[in-house]
Amino acid sequence: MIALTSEPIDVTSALYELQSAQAGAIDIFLGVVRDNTQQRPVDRLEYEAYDRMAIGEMQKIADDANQRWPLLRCLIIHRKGTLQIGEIAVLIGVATAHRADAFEACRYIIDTIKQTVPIWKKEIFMDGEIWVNAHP
Amino acid sequence: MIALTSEPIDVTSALYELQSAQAGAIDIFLGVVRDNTQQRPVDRLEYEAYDRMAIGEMQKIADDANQRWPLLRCLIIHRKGTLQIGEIAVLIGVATAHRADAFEACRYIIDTIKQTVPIWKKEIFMDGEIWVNAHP
Amino acid sequence: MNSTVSVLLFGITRDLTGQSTVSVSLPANARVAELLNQLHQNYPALASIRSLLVAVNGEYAEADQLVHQNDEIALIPPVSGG
Amino acid sequence: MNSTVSVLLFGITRDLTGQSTVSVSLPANARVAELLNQLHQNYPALASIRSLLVAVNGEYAEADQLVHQNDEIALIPPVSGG
Repeated sequence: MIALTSEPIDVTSALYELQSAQAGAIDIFLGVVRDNTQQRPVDRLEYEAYDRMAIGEMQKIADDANQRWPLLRCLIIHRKGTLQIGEIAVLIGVATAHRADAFEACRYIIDTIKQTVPIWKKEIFMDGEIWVNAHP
Repeated sequence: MIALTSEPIDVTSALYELQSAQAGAIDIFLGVVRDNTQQRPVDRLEYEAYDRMAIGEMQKIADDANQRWPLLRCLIIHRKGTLQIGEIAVLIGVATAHRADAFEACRYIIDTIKQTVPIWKKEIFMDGEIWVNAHP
Repeated sequence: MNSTVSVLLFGITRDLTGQSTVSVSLPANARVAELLNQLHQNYPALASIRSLLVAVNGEYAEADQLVHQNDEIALIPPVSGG
Repeated sequence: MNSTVSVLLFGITRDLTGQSTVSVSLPANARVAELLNQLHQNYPALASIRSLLVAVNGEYAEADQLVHQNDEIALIPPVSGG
Protein backbone atom coordinates (compact mmCIF):
# COMPACT_ATOMS: atom_id res chain seq x y z
CA MET A 1 0.00 0.00 0.00
CA ILE A 2 1.29 3.42 -1.06
CA ALA A 3 0.10 6.72 0.40
CA LEU A 4 0.96 10.39 0.35
CA THR A 5 -0.85 12.19 3.14
CA SER A 6 -1.23 15.54 4.85
CA GLU A 7 -2.35 13.84 8.06
CA PRO A 8 -0.03 12.54 10.80
CA ILE A 9 1.20 9.00 10.07
CA ASP A 10 -0.35 6.43 12.40
CA VAL A 11 2.06 3.61 13.24
CA THR A 12 -0.62 1.49 14.89
CA SER A 13 -2.79 1.29 11.79
CA ALA A 14 0.33 0.71 9.68
CA LEU A 15 1.18 -2.27 11.87
CA TYR A 16 -2.33 -3.58 11.41
CA GLU A 17 -1.89 -3.37 7.60
CA LEU A 18 1.42 -5.23 7.84
CA GLN A 19 0.11 -8.26 9.67
CA SER A 20 -0.02 -11.60 7.91
CA ALA A 21 -0.21 -15.12 9.32
CA GLN A 22 2.82 -16.09 7.22
CA ALA A 23 4.95 -13.20 8.52
CA GLY A 24 7.81 -14.05 10.86
CA ALA A 25 9.50 -10.65 10.56
CA ILE A 26 8.26 -7.08 10.27
CA ASP A 27 10.62 -4.15 9.84
CA ILE A 28 9.27 -0.64 10.22
CA PHE A 29 11.46 2.32 9.37
CA LEU A 30 10.42 5.82 10.39
CA GLY A 31 12.02 8.97 9.05
CA VAL A 32 11.49 11.58 11.74
CA VAL A 33 11.94 15.36 11.89
CA ARG A 34 14.98 16.02 14.05
CA ASP A 35 15.76 19.24 15.85
CA ASN A 36 18.99 20.08 14.03
CA THR A 37 20.87 19.80 10.75
CA GLN A 38 24.63 19.83 11.19
CA GLN A 39 24.17 21.49 14.59
CA ARG A 40 21.94 24.25 13.22
CA PRO A 41 18.64 24.26 15.16
CA VAL A 42 15.63 23.41 12.99
CA ASP A 43 12.25 24.95 13.77
CA ARG A 44 10.12 22.84 11.41
CA LEU A 45 10.10 21.22 7.97
CA GLU A 46 7.86 21.75 4.97
CA TYR A 47 7.38 18.89 2.53
CA GLU A 48 6.02 19.47 -0.93
CA ALA A 49 5.24 16.75 -3.47
CA TYR A 50 4.41 16.39 -7.14
CA ASP A 51 1.60 14.14 -5.97
CA ARG A 52 0.77 12.13 -9.06
CA MET A 53 4.38 11.36 -9.90
CA ALA A 54 5.43 10.82 -6.27
CA ILE A 55 2.79 8.12 -5.89
CA GLY A 56 3.84 6.57 -9.21
CA GLU A 57 7.51 6.50 -8.24
CA MET A 58 6.75 5.06 -4.79
CA GLN A 59 4.66 2.35 -6.46
CA LYS A 60 7.59 1.52 -8.79
CA ILE A 61 9.88 1.16 -5.78
CA ALA A 62 7.38 -1.14 -4.04
CA ASP A 63 7.05 -3.20 -7.24
CA ASP A 64 10.84 -3.46 -7.53
CA ALA A 65 11.12 -4.55 -3.91
CA ASN A 66 8.41 -7.15 -4.47
CA GLN A 67 10.43 -8.52 -7.39
CA ARG A 68 13.65 -8.66 -5.43
CA TRP A 69 12.44 -10.03 -2.10
CA PRO A 70 9.54 -12.33 -1.12
CA LEU A 71 7.41 -9.68 0.56
CA LEU A 72 4.14 -10.57 2.25
CA ARG A 73 3.21 -6.95 2.90
CA CYS A 74 4.79 -3.66 1.87
CA LEU A 75 3.70 -0.25 3.04
CA ILE A 76 5.06 3.17 2.06
CA ILE A 77 3.47 6.25 3.58
CA HIS A 78 4.96 9.70 3.00
CA ARG A 79 3.74 12.82 4.74
CA LYS A 80 3.55 16.27 3.16
CA GLY A 81 2.89 19.77 4.49
CA THR A 82 4.34 21.31 7.63
CA LEU A 83 5.97 18.94 10.12
CA GLN A 84 7.15 19.73 13.63
CA ILE A 85 10.12 18.20 15.45
CA GLY A 86 9.45 14.53 16.28
CA GLU A 87 6.79 14.03 13.63
CA ILE A 88 7.05 11.11 11.21
CA ALA A 89 7.87 12.18 7.64
CA VAL A 90 7.91 8.71 6.15
CA LEU A 91 7.03 5.18 7.21
CA ILE A 92 8.29 2.09 5.40
CA GLY A 93 6.90 -1.22 6.59
CA VAL A 94 7.74 -4.64 5.27
CA ALA A 95 6.54 -8.08 6.39
CA THR A 96 8.38 -11.24 5.32
CA ALA A 97 8.75 -14.84 6.44
CA HIS A 98 12.40 -14.31 7.43
CA ARG A 99 14.18 -11.28 8.85
CA ALA A 100 17.02 -10.75 6.37
CA ASP A 101 14.52 -10.00 3.61
CA ALA A 102 12.62 -7.53 5.79
CA PHE A 103 15.73 -5.51 6.67
CA GLU A 104 17.10 -5.52 3.13
CA ALA A 105 13.84 -4.55 1.46
CA CYS A 106 13.10 -1.83 3.99
CA ARG A 107 16.53 -0.31 3.53
CA TYR A 108 16.31 -0.52 -0.26
CA ILE A 109 12.95 1.22 -0.25
CA ILE A 110 13.98 4.19 1.90
CA ASP A 111 17.31 4.59 0.09
CA THR A 112 15.56 4.62 -3.29
CA ILE A 113 12.80 6.97 -2.15
CA LYS A 114 15.46 9.51 -1.31
CA GLN A 115 16.87 9.24 -4.83
CA THR A 116 13.85 9.20 -7.12
CA VAL A 117 10.57 10.31 -5.56
CA PRO A 118 9.62 13.93 -6.39
CA ILE A 119 9.17 15.21 -2.87
CA TRP A 120 11.01 18.26 -1.60
CA LYS A 121 11.87 19.26 1.93
CA LYS A 122 12.44 22.80 3.12
CA GLU A 123 14.26 23.18 6.44
CA ILE A 124 13.09 26.19 8.35
CA PHE A 125 15.55 27.57 10.87
CA MET A 126 15.03 30.40 13.34
CA ASP A 127 16.92 32.70 10.97
CA GLY A 128 16.33 31.39 7.47
CA GLU A 129 15.28 28.47 5.35
CA ILE A 130 16.73 26.15 2.73
CA TRP A 131 15.48 23.61 0.19
CA VAL A 132 17.49 20.52 1.06
CA ASN A 133 19.88 19.28 -1.70
CA ALA A 134 18.87 22.08 -4.08
CA HIS A 135 22.21 23.85 -4.31
CA PRO A 136 25.66 22.48 -5.18
CA MET B 1 15.50 -0.23 27.92
CA ILE B 2 15.47 -4.00 28.27
CA ALA B 3 12.43 -6.07 29.18
CA LEU B 4 11.31 -9.66 29.37
CA THR B 5 7.56 -9.83 29.69
CA SER B 6 4.62 -12.24 29.83
CA GLU B 7 2.28 -9.52 28.52
CA PRO B 8 1.63 -8.72 24.86
CA ILE B 9 4.24 -6.30 23.47
CA ASP B 10 2.77 -2.84 22.81
CA VAL B 11 4.33 -1.17 19.76
CA THR B 12 2.72 2.19 20.50
CA SER B 13 4.33 2.55 23.90
CA ALA B 14 7.62 1.27 22.45
CA LEU B 15 7.48 4.05 19.86
CA TYR B 16 6.88 6.54 22.63
CA GLU B 17 10.01 5.30 24.44
CA LEU B 18 12.04 5.61 21.23
CA GLN B 19 11.27 9.25 20.56
CA SER B 20 13.99 11.83 20.86
CA ALA B 21 14.24 15.34 19.42
CA GLN B 22 17.64 14.44 17.95
CA ALA B 23 16.33 11.32 16.19
CA GLY B 24 16.06 11.40 12.40
CA ALA B 25 15.61 7.65 12.02
CA ILE B 26 13.82 4.95 13.98
CA ASP B 27 13.97 1.31 13.02
CA ILE B 28 11.63 -1.13 14.71
CA PHE B 29 12.02 -4.84 14.11
CA LEU B 30 9.30 -7.26 15.18
CA GLY B 31 9.76 -10.99 15.39
CA VAL B 32 6.29 -12.45 14.92
CA VAL B 33 4.80 -15.92 15.35
CA ARG B 34 4.10 -17.28 11.88
CA ASP B 35 1.68 -20.01 11.01
CA ASN B 36 4.19 -22.52 9.65
CA THR B 37 7.76 -23.80 9.89
CA GLN B 38 9.02 -25.30 6.66
CA GLN B 39 5.41 -25.77 5.53
CA ARG B 40 4.40 -27.60 8.70
CA PRO B 41 1.42 -25.78 10.25
CA VAL B 42 2.17 -24.27 13.67
CA ASP B 43 -0.56 -24.05 16.30
CA ARG B 44 1.27 -21.87 18.84
CA LEU B 45 4.70 -21.22 20.37
CA GLU B 46 5.88 -21.46 23.94
CA TYR B 47 8.82 -19.32 25.01
CA GLU B 48 10.75 -20.06 28.16
CA ALA B 49 13.59 -17.92 29.56
CA TYR B 50 16.30 -18.10 32.16
CA ASP B 51 15.09 -14.69 33.23
CA ARG B 52 18.03 -13.31 35.15
CA MET B 53 20.58 -14.32 32.56
CA ALA B 54 18.37 -13.44 29.57
CA ILE B 55 18.04 -9.88 30.85
CA GLY B 56 21.79 -9.72 31.50
CA GLU B 57 22.64 -10.96 28.00
CA MET B 58 20.16 -8.58 26.36
CA GLN B 59 21.71 -5.72 28.34
CA LYS B 60 25.17 -6.74 27.11
CA ILE B 61 23.93 -6.68 23.51
CA ALA B 62 22.42 -3.23 24.00
CA ASP B 63 25.67 -2.01 25.59
CA ASP B 64 27.68 -3.41 22.65
CA ALA B 65 25.36 -1.75 20.16
CA ASN B 66 25.71 1.53 22.03
CA GLN B 67 29.48 1.23 21.73
CA ARG B 68 29.38 0.47 18.01
CA TRP B 69 26.75 2.95 16.82
CA PRO B 70 25.66 6.39 18.08
CA LEU B 71 22.29 5.33 19.45
CA LEU B 72 19.90 7.87 20.92
CA ARG B 73 17.46 5.22 22.15
CA CYS B 74 17.60 1.45 22.22
CA LEU B 75 14.78 -0.84 23.23
CA ILE B 76 14.73 -4.63 23.48
CA ILE B 77 11.54 -6.33 24.61
CA HIS B 78 11.22 -10.11 24.56
CA ARG B 79 8.02 -11.95 25.27
CA LYS B 80 7.76 -15.26 27.12
CA GLY B 81 4.95 -17.75 27.72
CA THR B 82 2.43 -18.98 25.18
CA LEU B 83 2.12 -17.00 21.93
CA GLN B 84 -0.50 -17.38 19.23
CA ILE B 85 -0.01 -16.84 15.47
CA GLY B 86 0.55 -13.14 14.72
CA GLU B 87 1.72 -12.22 18.21
CA ILE B 88 4.99 -10.32 18.65
CA ALA B 89 7.74 -12.43 20.23
CA VAL B 90 10.42 -9.74 20.21
CA LEU B 91 10.64 -6.01 19.52
CA ILE B 92 13.92 -4.26 18.79
CA GLY B 93 13.74 -0.48 18.47
CA VAL B 94 16.59 1.89 17.74
CA ALA B 95 16.60 5.66 17.28
CA THR B 96 19.56 7.43 15.68
CA ALA B 97 20.33 10.70 13.93
CA HIS B 98 20.90 8.93 10.58
CA ARG B 99 19.29 5.86 9.08
CA ALA B 100 22.28 3.63 8.30
CA ASP B 101 23.08 3.38 12.01
CA ALA B 102 19.48 2.50 12.88
CA PHE B 103 19.30 -0.36 10.38
CA GLU B 104 22.71 -1.76 11.24
CA ALA B 105 22.24 -1.62 15.01
CA CYS B 106 18.76 -3.13 14.83
CA ARG B 107 19.99 -6.01 12.70
CA TYR B 108 23.00 -6.59 14.93
CA ILE B 109 20.81 -6.74 18.01
CA ILE B 110 18.31 -9.27 16.69
CA ASP B 111 21.04 -11.44 15.13
CA THR B 112 22.96 -11.51 18.41
CA ILE B 113 19.88 -12.17 20.54
CA LYS B 114 19.31 -15.33 18.53
CA GLN B 115 22.85 -16.47 19.29
CA THR B 116 23.39 -15.70 22.96
CA VAL B 117 20.25 -14.97 24.97
CA PRO B 118 19.00 -17.95 27.04
CA ILE B 119 15.46 -18.08 25.73
CA TRP B 120 13.97 -21.24 24.27
CA LYS B 121 11.12 -21.64 21.87
CA LYS B 122 8.93 -24.72 21.55
CA GLU B 123 6.91 -25.04 18.36
CA ILE B 124 3.62 -26.74 18.94
CA PHE B 125 2.09 -28.41 15.89
CA MET B 126 -1.27 -30.11 15.61
CA ASP B 127 0.48 -33.47 15.93
CA GLY B 128 3.58 -32.89 18.03
CA GLU B 129 6.03 -30.36 19.38
CA ILE B 130 9.71 -29.54 19.14
CA TRP B 131 12.24 -27.38 20.95
CA VAL B 132 13.72 -25.29 18.15
CA ASN B 133 17.48 -25.83 17.50
CA ALA B 134 17.76 -28.41 20.27
CA HIS B 135 18.66 -31.41 18.14
CA PRO B 136 21.43 -31.88 15.57
CA MET C 1 5.44 27.29 -35.91
CA ASN C 2 6.01 27.67 -32.19
CA SER C 3 3.79 26.12 -29.58
CA THR C 4 3.42 26.94 -25.90
CA VAL C 5 3.79 24.35 -23.18
CA SER C 6 3.02 24.70 -19.49
CA VAL C 7 5.61 23.55 -16.99
CA LEU C 8 4.82 22.69 -13.36
CA LEU C 9 7.31 24.00 -10.82
CA PHE C 10 8.00 22.74 -7.31
CA GLY C 11 10.22 23.54 -4.35
CA ILE C 12 13.27 25.65 -5.12
CA THR C 13 12.21 26.29 -8.73
CA ARG C 14 8.83 27.60 -7.61
CA ASP C 15 10.51 29.83 -5.05
CA LEU C 16 13.10 31.17 -7.55
CA THR C 17 10.53 32.02 -10.22
CA GLY C 18 7.72 32.98 -7.88
CA GLN C 19 5.34 30.84 -9.97
CA SER C 20 3.98 27.31 -9.71
CA THR C 21 3.39 27.06 -13.48
CA VAL C 22 5.27 28.79 -16.29
CA SER C 23 4.60 28.87 -20.02
CA VAL C 24 7.41 28.25 -22.48
CA SER C 25 7.29 28.86 -26.20
CA LEU C 26 9.01 26.10 -28.17
CA PRO C 27 9.51 25.27 -31.86
CA ALA C 28 7.57 22.34 -33.29
CA ASN C 29 9.03 18.90 -32.42
CA ALA C 30 11.07 20.34 -29.59
CA ARG C 31 12.80 17.95 -27.21
CA VAL C 32 13.36 17.99 -23.46
CA ALA C 33 16.86 19.46 -23.87
CA GLU C 34 15.47 22.48 -25.78
CA LEU C 35 12.79 22.98 -23.14
CA LEU C 36 15.45 23.05 -20.44
CA ASN C 37 17.57 25.53 -22.44
CA GLN C 38 14.60 27.81 -22.94
CA LEU C 39 13.71 27.67 -19.24
CA HIS C 40 17.27 28.60 -18.30
CA GLN C 41 17.13 31.56 -20.71
CA ASN C 42 13.80 32.75 -19.35
CA TYR C 43 14.75 32.24 -15.69
CA PRO C 44 18.52 32.68 -15.24
CA ALA C 45 18.15 32.09 -11.48
CA LEU C 46 17.61 28.39 -12.26
CA ALA C 47 21.37 28.14 -12.86
CA SER C 48 21.91 28.12 -9.10
CA ILE C 49 20.24 24.73 -8.77
CA ARG C 50 22.44 21.65 -8.54
CA SER C 51 20.54 19.68 -11.20
CA LEU C 52 17.24 19.86 -13.05
CA LEU C 53 15.34 16.98 -14.57
CA VAL C 54 12.14 17.03 -16.57
CA ALA C 55 9.15 14.76 -16.11
CA VAL C 56 6.68 14.19 -18.94
CA ASN C 57 3.29 12.79 -18.01
CA GLY C 58 4.53 11.78 -14.59
CA GLU C 59 7.67 9.94 -15.74
CA TYR C 60 11.30 11.05 -15.80
CA ALA C 61 12.17 12.01 -19.40
CA GLU C 62 15.43 11.70 -21.34
CA ALA C 63 17.00 14.79 -22.95
CA ASP C 64 16.03 13.66 -26.47
CA GLN C 65 12.39 12.91 -25.69
CA LEU C 66 9.89 14.93 -27.74
CA VAL C 67 7.67 17.41 -25.92
CA HIS C 68 4.05 17.65 -27.00
CA GLN C 69 1.71 20.53 -26.27
CA ASN C 70 -0.74 18.44 -24.23
CA ASP C 71 1.87 16.66 -22.17
CA GLU C 72 1.94 17.27 -18.43
CA ILE C 73 5.45 18.64 -18.02
CA ALA C 74 7.19 19.25 -14.72
CA LEU C 75 10.60 20.52 -13.74
CA ILE C 76 12.19 18.30 -11.08
CA PRO C 77 14.88 19.91 -8.91
CA PRO C 78 16.97 17.60 -6.68
CA VAL C 79 14.55 15.56 -4.59
CA SER C 80 14.79 15.48 -0.80
CA GLY C 81 11.98 13.28 0.46
CA GLY C 82 12.22 10.72 3.22
CA MET D 1 35.22 -34.81 49.90
CA ASN D 2 32.32 -34.52 47.48
CA SER D 3 29.90 -31.62 47.44
CA THR D 4 26.46 -31.33 45.89
CA VAL D 5 25.51 -28.56 43.47
CA SER D 6 22.08 -27.69 42.12
CA VAL D 7 21.69 -27.18 38.39
CA LEU D 8 18.80 -25.26 36.80
CA LEU D 9 17.31 -26.85 33.69
CA PHE D 10 15.34 -25.23 30.88
CA GLY D 11 13.61 -26.16 27.65
CA ILE D 12 14.67 -29.47 26.15
CA THR D 13 16.83 -30.42 29.16
CA ARG D 14 13.92 -29.91 31.54
CA ASP D 15 11.67 -31.99 29.29
CA LEU D 16 14.24 -34.81 28.94
CA THR D 17 14.90 -35.11 32.67
CA GLY D 18 11.40 -34.23 33.81
CA GLN D 19 12.93 -31.86 36.39
CA SER D 20 13.61 -28.12 36.52
CA THR D 21 16.47 -28.52 39.03
CA VAL D 22 18.79 -31.48 39.48
CA SER D 23 21.45 -32.14 42.12
CA VAL D 24 24.89 -33.35 41.11
CA SER D 25 27.58 -34.71 43.42
CA LEU D 26 31.05 -33.45 42.50
CA PRO D 27 34.57 -33.80 43.97
CA ALA D 28 36.08 -30.71 45.61
CA ASN D 29 37.45 -28.11 43.16
CA ALA D 30 35.46 -29.55 40.28
CA ARG D 31 35.31 -27.63 37.04
CA VAL D 32 32.54 -27.03 34.51
CA ALA D 33 33.78 -29.90 32.28
CA GLU D 34 33.43 -32.38 35.15
CA LEU D 35 29.97 -31.10 35.95
CA LEU D 36 28.93 -31.67 32.34
CA ASN D 37 30.42 -35.18 32.34
CA GLN D 38 28.58 -36.07 35.52
CA LEU D 39 25.29 -34.71 34.13
CA HIS D 40 25.71 -36.80 30.98
CA GLN D 41 26.33 -39.90 33.14
CA ASN D 42 23.30 -39.22 35.30
CA TYR D 43 21.02 -38.32 32.37
CA PRO D 44 22.11 -40.20 29.21
CA ALA D 45 19.19 -38.64 27.29
CA LEU D 46 21.13 -35.34 27.31
CA ALA D 47 23.35 -36.83 24.59
CA SER D 48 20.60 -36.17 22.05
CA ILE D 49 21.02 -32.40 22.42
CA ARG D 50 23.08 -30.56 19.82
CA SER D 51 25.19 -28.67 22.36
CA LEU D 52 25.15 -27.89 26.05
CA LEU D 53 26.73 -24.90 27.75
CA VAL D 54 26.93 -24.08 31.42
CA ALA D 55 26.20 -20.74 33.03
CA VAL D 56 27.63 -19.88 36.43
CA ASN D 57 25.99 -17.03 38.29
CA GLY D 58 24.22 -15.85 35.16
CA GLU D 59 27.28 -15.81 32.87
CA TYR D 60 28.44 -18.32 30.27
CA ALA D 61 31.28 -20.35 31.82
CA GLU D 62 34.38 -21.88 30.23
CA ALA D 63 35.06 -25.62 30.58
CA ASP D 64 37.91 -25.04 33.05
CA GLN D 65 36.02 -22.69 35.36
CA LEU D 66 35.74 -23.87 38.98
CA VAL D 67 32.28 -24.71 40.30
CA HIS D 68 31.46 -23.67 43.84
CA GLN D 69 28.69 -25.06 45.97
CA ASN D 70 26.87 -21.76 46.32
CA ASP D 71 27.07 -20.77 42.65
CA GLU D 72 23.87 -20.47 40.66
CA ILE D 73 24.50 -23.06 37.96
CA ALA D 74 22.37 -23.55 34.86
CA LEU D 75 22.53 -25.86 31.89
CA ILE D 76 22.03 -23.96 28.62
CA PRO D 77 20.80 -25.99 25.63
CA PRO D 78 20.88 -24.30 22.18
CA VAL D 79 19.01 -21.00 22.48
CA SER D 80 16.13 -20.16 20.15
CA GLY D 81 14.83 -16.76 21.19
CA GLY D 82 13.81 -13.98 18.87
